[in-house]
Amino acid sequence: MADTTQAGAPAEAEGGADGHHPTQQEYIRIAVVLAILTALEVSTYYFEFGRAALPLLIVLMAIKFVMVAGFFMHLRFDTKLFGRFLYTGLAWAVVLYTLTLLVFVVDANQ
Amino acid sequence: MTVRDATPGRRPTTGRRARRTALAAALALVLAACSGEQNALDPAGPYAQAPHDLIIWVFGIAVVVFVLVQGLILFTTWRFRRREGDDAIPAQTHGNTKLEVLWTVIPALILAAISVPTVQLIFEQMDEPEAEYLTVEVIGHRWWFEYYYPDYDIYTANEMAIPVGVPVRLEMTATDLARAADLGVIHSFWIPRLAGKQDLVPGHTTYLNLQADEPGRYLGQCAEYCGLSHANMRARVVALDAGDFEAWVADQTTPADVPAEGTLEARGRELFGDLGARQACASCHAVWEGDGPRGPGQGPDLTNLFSREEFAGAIHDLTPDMLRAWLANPNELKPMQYDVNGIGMPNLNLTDEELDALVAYLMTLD
Amino acid sequence: MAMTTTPTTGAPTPRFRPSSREGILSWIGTTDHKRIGIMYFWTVLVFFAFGGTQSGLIRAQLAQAEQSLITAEIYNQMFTMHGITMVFLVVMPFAAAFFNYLLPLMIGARDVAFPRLNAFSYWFYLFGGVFLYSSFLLGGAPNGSWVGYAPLSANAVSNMAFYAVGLQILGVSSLASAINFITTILNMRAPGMTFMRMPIMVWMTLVTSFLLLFAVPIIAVALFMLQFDAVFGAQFFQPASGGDPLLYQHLFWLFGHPEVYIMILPAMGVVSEVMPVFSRKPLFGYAAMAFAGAAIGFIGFGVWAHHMFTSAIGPVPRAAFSVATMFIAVPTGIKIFNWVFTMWGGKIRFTTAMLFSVGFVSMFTIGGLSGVMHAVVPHNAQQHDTYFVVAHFHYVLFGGALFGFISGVYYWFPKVTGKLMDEKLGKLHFWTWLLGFNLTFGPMHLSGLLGQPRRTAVLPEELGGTVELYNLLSSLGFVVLFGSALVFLYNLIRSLRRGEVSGDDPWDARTLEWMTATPPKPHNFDEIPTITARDEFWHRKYAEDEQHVPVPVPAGASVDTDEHAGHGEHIHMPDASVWPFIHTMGVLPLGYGLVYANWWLIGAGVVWMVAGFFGWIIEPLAEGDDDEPATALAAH
Amino acid sequence: MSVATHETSMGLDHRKLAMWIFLASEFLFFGAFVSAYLLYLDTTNRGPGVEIFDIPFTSVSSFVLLMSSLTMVLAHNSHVRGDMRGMRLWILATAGQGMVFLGGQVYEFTVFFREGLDLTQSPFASSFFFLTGFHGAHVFIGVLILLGLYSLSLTGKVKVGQDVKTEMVGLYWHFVDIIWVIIFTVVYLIPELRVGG
Repeated sequence: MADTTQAGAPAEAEGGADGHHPTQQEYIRIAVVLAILTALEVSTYYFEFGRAALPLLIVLMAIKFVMVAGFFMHLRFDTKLFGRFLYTGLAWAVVLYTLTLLVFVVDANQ
Repeated sequence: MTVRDATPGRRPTTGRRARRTALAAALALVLAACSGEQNALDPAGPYAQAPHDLIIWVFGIAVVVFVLVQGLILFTTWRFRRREGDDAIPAQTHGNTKLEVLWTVIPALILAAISVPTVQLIFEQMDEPEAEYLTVEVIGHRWWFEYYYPDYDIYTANEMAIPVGVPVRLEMTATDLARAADLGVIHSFWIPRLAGKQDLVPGHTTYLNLQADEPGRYLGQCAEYCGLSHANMRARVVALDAGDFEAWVADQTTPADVPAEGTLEARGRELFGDLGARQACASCHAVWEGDGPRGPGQGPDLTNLFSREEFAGAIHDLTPDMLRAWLANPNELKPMQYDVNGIGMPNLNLTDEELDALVAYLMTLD
Repeated sequence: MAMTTTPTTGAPTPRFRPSSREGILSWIGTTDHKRIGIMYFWTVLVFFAFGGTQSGLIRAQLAQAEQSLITAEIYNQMFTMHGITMVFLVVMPFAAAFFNYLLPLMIGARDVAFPRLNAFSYWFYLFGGVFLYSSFLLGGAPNGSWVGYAPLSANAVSNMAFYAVGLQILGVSSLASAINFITTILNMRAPGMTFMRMPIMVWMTLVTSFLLLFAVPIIAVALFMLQFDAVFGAQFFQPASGGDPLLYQHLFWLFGHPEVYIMILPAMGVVSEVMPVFSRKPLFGYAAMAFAGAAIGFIGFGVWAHHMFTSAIGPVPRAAFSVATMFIAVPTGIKIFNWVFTMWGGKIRFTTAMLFSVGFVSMFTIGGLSGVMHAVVPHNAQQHDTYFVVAHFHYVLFGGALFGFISGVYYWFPKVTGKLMDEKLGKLHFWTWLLGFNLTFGPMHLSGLLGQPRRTAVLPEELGGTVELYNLLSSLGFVVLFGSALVFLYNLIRSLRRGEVSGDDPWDARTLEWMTATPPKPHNFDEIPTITARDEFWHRKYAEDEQHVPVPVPAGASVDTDEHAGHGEHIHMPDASVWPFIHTMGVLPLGYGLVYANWWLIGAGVVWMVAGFFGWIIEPLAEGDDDEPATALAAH
Repeated sequence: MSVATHETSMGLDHRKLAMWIFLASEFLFFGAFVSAYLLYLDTTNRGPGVEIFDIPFTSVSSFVLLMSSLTMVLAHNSHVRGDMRGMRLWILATAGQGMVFLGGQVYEFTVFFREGLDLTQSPFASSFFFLTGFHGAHVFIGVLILLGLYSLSLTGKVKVGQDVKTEMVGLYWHFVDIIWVIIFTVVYLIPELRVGG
């Protein structure tokens, strides 16, 4: 955790960063990109991607996740601490539940 | 109420035990000398002995650490107590990196040393025994253990007979789902002197190895809370010499006799199969008379009932009087939930005449 | 404890707000973290009496073999409620009582970040407890043990729906507190209070809150599943349709193991405050203490399956979790040695508070050592679910957590009330408590290894006379503990009524909370202090001379307590609000609706809570405010 | 922007900080549901399995939810610029899309019920309904909050310059959206690969 104190605070204050927020047009452009990515995802249902399908879906999911979090939730413009919370929570969940499911998998293979 | 097997005396000293440290011997003296037959500190077979030896060693380390730390606490509090009228302010030390590294590294090394044999033994204990072994299937019911010997097609309950000196591998699960009238829950099979416990989980098969070095009656009980009568779910392992075990198998694989017509026993057999409007005994309890294949019932198999010493989850001695009391009102001898959700034995409101006949018949099943 | 009766002058209050600072309404509407902390404390004492009574019945039943003082059904309800009560209604909220009272004082803040959410947490806790206990009047209390393993608990016949819903309510309370405290610690430290200057108690609050933050949602899911299995026929843990009881165990212990540290870390924080003060030395190895606490929290998440060593898991996970478990002993050991070396070279004053802290270190060590023995998996199979385990976790939670908290009560009682607790009675309390505790739980190590399983309604005669003797000793120990608890209660009430007046700083303490008035005013500090050092207060009282020997600073030179009275009038504090209380009451119909599958009750509860929440958000935090909480809390 | 910034030790608004902390814990909540779902993927108890999903239909409702994030951020953007009319309009649009998504979910559940998939059918069914249902509950709460925000802005409780309030609602709403991004892939599309292949 950051040892941030009074001294370092104003630089990260949201008021200062406000000017960098995207404009309406930029938000719409981001949404269009998200729409295209979603279309790509759905296409795996209609077309045969073979072995590439699974990694493709996961990558697309990750990109969408990061875009919504980064732009719509302003993570890119806000203090890094917020992003740390979000990704710590996510990583913690992924690690714990992967371990849990691994216990089931390991035992099933015995 | 339960009368224990009256031979708790001293067991012969094996070579392994002789090699125990003085510390372990002292501990054993305190604990084992006055032990019962369900004593985890008095192992009677290799699958209980190995963990025991390991824990004695770990316990020794724990005792040393205990003495050092508590000694340090006592010494510090005595040495640095404030004396009357002493208002001086002690040196304001904030820490000492060397010391702190020391008490990080040393415990870590000790723990690493403990973890190596621990991990080895985990795999050894869970692997199939190397020698030829006997398989027994264990099924946990509320609230009794059922045993099935696939090699011999034997069903029995509460008391498991095993041959001395032969590894036994238990294949365990909770209530067979096909007859899930008692809504299978988790149990745990535990005979402390022969092996540690292992849970019986519905939908899973778990395994436990055990072996008895000496003939005897080894006590245990369900160790995973399983509802109302969890305390009354006992288990016994009866270890028999090779010859005795063969005789036991022969006895268990012989069909039950059919009593002669007109006797009280025959009347009992009739009632066993048909109680009119009331639920018949036979709807839950199997008595195999050699007709067709054997199969399990909802309740314990009664073909060789009187070959067992205890009944009702092995909490009561199996005597005609106890059996009669049980049939008259099972809930009084063991709390069950037949009226709530059909678990356990119902009160069939038997008349004195019916009780006499049923007890007489059941006594023929040995 | 005593009420603070300093009136705050302010704008006239509207009808809905309780304006008085006395009477029941003032407590229902309070948003003052100190008063909420006091409410937590008294509620904890009540539930402790309940949980203690249950353990008394358990010990009475097991005092002799084959007894049937109470039926098996009642016994099963007793040990289940004892566990639930002590874990969720006593130890956890006991920690919350300390956090609430002390956190803002220790970091130099006027209140927590969200005062009304804080009240909400308390009311959720209280109603959760009331809800759980109402089950006694509604057909029977939960009877499936505090772990509530499925499928036993996922059965419509069990009383475990109350367990599932009740714990869910308590979980909401904990989660709200956790968010509140983390925000407070990150955001509301006084100027100069860097992370490495925070008292260890604050560190432990932070770590505990993070543990709650990540653990509570997991059990929430497990409980929802259990609840829907039991009441609405879901199939999560029903083996007949392929459901896996192990999933419940994993989810429960993914929460349950961090929960162990949620209970012990706050007590470690208390001890880390008490020991330096009565040794007149700073805490030894501050940084190691802080990071060991964080490490315990972190590793504590990775060892959950060690509660399942005898369950249906294979050798690989058993080995992995065994090794992980062993290494959690390393940071714990660091803490123990650091405490001892805090005393080393000091001038130890054996007040009751100090005695309980030393008792904590000593007893907790025993619990830690038996914990290492559990990690030896092959023998864990002998110890698991026996009285050996019961002994182990009572040495951790009673010998650990409760000793620590009681130490904290003796230590901070003068801060809260302005009066000292009686030391003679306190010492009587300590020595009887220590004796009773060891007499109760010490023999359980032995009876467990001799074959006595836990959660059994009868003590079988076949276990032998030695086991019977140990059980009798345990039951006698309970009697001693009971008497000792009465001494404590008497001491509390007597000291409250006519205890010796303590003054602002009776212990020559080191941290910020002792720098302000005793008892503190509603706004805590007339002026928020600027922090220049760890142990700020100590450094204001003592300076080092040329030989680095600490010498007292002349009185009044820098001690800032009450000189600026009257300064506080323009300090803007949040007003009282009854909305958290009103909002929270809706959880009762909702809860009963979920237990009885009654959609009308569920609907009523939801509407009630939504309406209450609406009332909450449209009411300004303080009158005349534009509901910007930070503005309201600002000094000017 | 907010007066709060100068008063706190990290220069952050309490409410935003608290919201992010809360969202971090929500991952553990949804993660448990996802794990149960993955564990029980094949445990259908002779009832319907993943082949029952209507991917085109769910794609449309997923798309609606994704676009509601756009209108949400536009609402915040309007609020920042002091355009309260625009803010209200976009808030209503967001709530409307949320309701469309919920309507889609109700329809989907109804169809599944008719085809024999209900909560009590199998562990698979239970975990599917739990995961998507609890997400739906989050959307429902989000819609309530949006409507609350709308009405409060009408009564003047939410004013120009208090765009932190809209931002807070937005954070929650976007979070619910990114959870659906995960659910849509992990629950619907990936298992469907096996059916197709």
